[in-house]
Amino acid sequence: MVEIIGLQEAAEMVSDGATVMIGGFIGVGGPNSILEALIENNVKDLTIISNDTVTPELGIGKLVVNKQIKKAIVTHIGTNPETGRQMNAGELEVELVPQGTLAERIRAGGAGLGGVLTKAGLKTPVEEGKRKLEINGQDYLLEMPLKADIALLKASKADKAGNLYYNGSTRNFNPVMATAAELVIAEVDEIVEIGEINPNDVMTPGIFVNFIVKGGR
Amino acid sequence: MVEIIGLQEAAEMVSDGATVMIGGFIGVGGPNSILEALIENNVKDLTIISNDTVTPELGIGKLVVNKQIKKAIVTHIGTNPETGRQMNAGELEVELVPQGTLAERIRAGGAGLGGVLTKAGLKTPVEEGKRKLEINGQDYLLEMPLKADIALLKASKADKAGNLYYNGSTRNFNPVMATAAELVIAEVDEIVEIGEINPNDVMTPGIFVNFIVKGGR
Amino acid sequence: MDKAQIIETIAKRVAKELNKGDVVNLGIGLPTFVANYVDAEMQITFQSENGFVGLGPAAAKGEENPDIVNAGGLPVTILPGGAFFDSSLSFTIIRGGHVDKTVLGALQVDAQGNLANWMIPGKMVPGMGGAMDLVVGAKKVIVAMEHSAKGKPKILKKCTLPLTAASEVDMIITEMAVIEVTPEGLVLTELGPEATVEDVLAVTEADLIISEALK
Amino acid sequence: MDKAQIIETIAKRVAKELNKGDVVNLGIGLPTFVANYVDAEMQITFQSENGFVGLGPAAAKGEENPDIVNAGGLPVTILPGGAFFDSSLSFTIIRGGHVDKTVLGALQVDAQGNLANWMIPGKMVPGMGGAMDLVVGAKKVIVAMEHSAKGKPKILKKCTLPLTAASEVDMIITEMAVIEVTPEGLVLTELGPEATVEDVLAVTEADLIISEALK
Repeated sequence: MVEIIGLQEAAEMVSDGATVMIGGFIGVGGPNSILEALIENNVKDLTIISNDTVTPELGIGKLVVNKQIKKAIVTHIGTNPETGRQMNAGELEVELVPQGTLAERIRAGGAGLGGVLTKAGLKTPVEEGKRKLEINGQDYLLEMPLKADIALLKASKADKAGNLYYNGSTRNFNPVMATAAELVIAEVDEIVEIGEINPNDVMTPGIFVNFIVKGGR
Repeated sequence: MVEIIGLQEAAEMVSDGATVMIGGFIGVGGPNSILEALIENNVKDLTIISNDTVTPELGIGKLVVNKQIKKAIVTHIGTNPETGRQMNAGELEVELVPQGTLAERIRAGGAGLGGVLTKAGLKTPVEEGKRKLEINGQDYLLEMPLKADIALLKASKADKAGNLYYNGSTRNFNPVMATAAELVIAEVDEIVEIGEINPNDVMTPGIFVNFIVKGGR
Repeated sequence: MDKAQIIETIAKRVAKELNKGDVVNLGIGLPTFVANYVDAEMQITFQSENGFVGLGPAAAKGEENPDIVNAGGLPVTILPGGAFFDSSLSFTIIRGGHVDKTVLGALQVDAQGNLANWMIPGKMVPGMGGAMDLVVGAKKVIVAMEHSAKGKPKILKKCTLPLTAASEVDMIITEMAVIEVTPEGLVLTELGPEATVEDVLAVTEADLIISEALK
Repeated sequence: MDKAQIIETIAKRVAKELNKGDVVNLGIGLPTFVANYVDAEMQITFQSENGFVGLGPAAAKGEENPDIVNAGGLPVTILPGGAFFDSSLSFTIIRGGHVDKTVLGALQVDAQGNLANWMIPGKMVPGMGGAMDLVVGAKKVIVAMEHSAKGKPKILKKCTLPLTAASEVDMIITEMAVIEVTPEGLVLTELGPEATVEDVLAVTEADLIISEALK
């Protein structure tokens, strides 16, 4: 039971202090129009879960520059110098996570799994404070599931049942994030009638999606 | 680098004693033509990993009737009375696994994860002999990854790069199995030119597939 | 009641438990009939664990598509707005709490909400299929079954058969009764069309708390 | 050698390590150039961790598709036979051992095959991106980098920077040398076009075993 709403309505669903998953990879496949509306709203103290903090001029990057983020759980901040500056100045907490581990932690949150057992990060700063398990003679890190209050996604196409379709490399973290948040809002380039996306080709089933917003591409 | 081969050639790649993942759900989405060829070959002592043992008249079910299976790791044997009979007679070892756990164990095998942490099976016979972990005050079973020597899959369509596309409910375990075996053979209804499957719509990328066989649908 | 009436009584009552927009998984057998008593404006989405949402009615004779079957392997249809996926996403939906209600049969269910429905040691071992994941993952677990097996209670103080899951059942719906599983024990909240409290107690081994409404 | 010659020398030599049909992930920066020296008949498939296989050349000016970018966010192309997927499948490919070779830069690499390439505490913390998964998961890990940083060795007895992974590097290729990581230590197996054994030793802190062929 998906509903089509406006950008401002979508932005208003994000409260101060919320934990927000945001799709995209350096902004590609990111809900950049909703993020613009969040900047206008000036919602504060967000914890974001995302691949990266983009560049200072776009999407998440602008939220960083505008000091709306309290904590960022990301794999990479190299494309946005302002994130590094705020981190070093103690203004922004950054938890760096290996990219595959981030995908699995979100997936575990959405799939009802108790955690992720991976070798990525062993004998590096990533393992600090974490449980290690020996399984069949090999060490694995136990990484915790991630969930969010809200997921802001970007899809190329949605049908009116909320089924999503992603073009090219815009898919990235969007499908796993759709499974792991209380409320899921998808910004889309195009809204089509039910039936225009073949049920075989649906990438995120509409049951995961609460709201659709026509974006600004 | 995928190669198109014949049914008999495919069957010959399965050796006595091999561990074989077999796609399908009560035979739907199962590589039933390759399995027919396996019956002709009369390869023995197989360990199969599959959702179920189908019916005595089809695919895996016929392998059971023909006593070619030593061990079955499956979620359900109710549709094939012969499996239950052989199990009770001590002729066939059956490891019953919850269906979601089976999918995750195969996925973990293919994704380089150390195991699966799930609540499914807690306080049931499924937990016997397994490690339990308390994570954030909740118990989880640690289930081990599964890998195989060979995966026999069924897809509706393959292009000549080995990219696979599944229609309807034939997808089931095929995509995860494609990631978890040393050698992957896909029986397909149709072989098309590269480009005829949109790269967005590929469900199993060709890098996972070694051989394609035109099946008998 | 004959068999058909029993099924109808149970399925109709289960249908009332579904809320608008729910995602629901119906087990094989009796639970399947629940779909017959859900009307379209409820916008219920049925999930089929072999890999889709939008499960529709059985396929009409001659119009079966061998690529579209339900979890029992029978030819069915997919409704507009439905979507197919693999087993991994199917159980992400199930285990991850994205199914609002799961309706299953039982061999035994007990006062702690324990469920046994997948094996009778030495006699019948069909396997659990997706049941263990469904019962652990769904937000609400409804057992839909005949109240007793030829007069032998199935609602017990304690299950004697190997469990499917512990303390996961929320509600039991039979042709004779609606019973809620609460921390205080089983509460009898409704009677079937032909049953009295005494009838129910006679074929129920577990202690029942009789709700105020029935007194 | 000027910068361009250094890059060409390293990239060409890395390309020789690739076998027909390999699935290869190239890191951002110098490793990207390896693709320029691989010809089509090698049937190499490049993997892009943001979500596809079949990574092709950079998009031509005016023909950029904003929906198709590489892991550096730059517009690229996808070759015929390629496929897009999500981050979850992308790292199933990477972590699960389905990438034959990964080629990455390094800040430091040491005699045990330890790699440091993601942070200089207090100075530069870009994050690890997909590097930790790639190094742990790929069948063969090739470090491709300039041999030294302004004369300061990068190939050390022991890394001093925080690690990306321990004991995962298999081979180091620089403009001066090809070095294999073995249980016995680092083995110098080849020299760059303008380098002598003495040149290499002068800018390498780790002990090097000189292979027979170079003696």
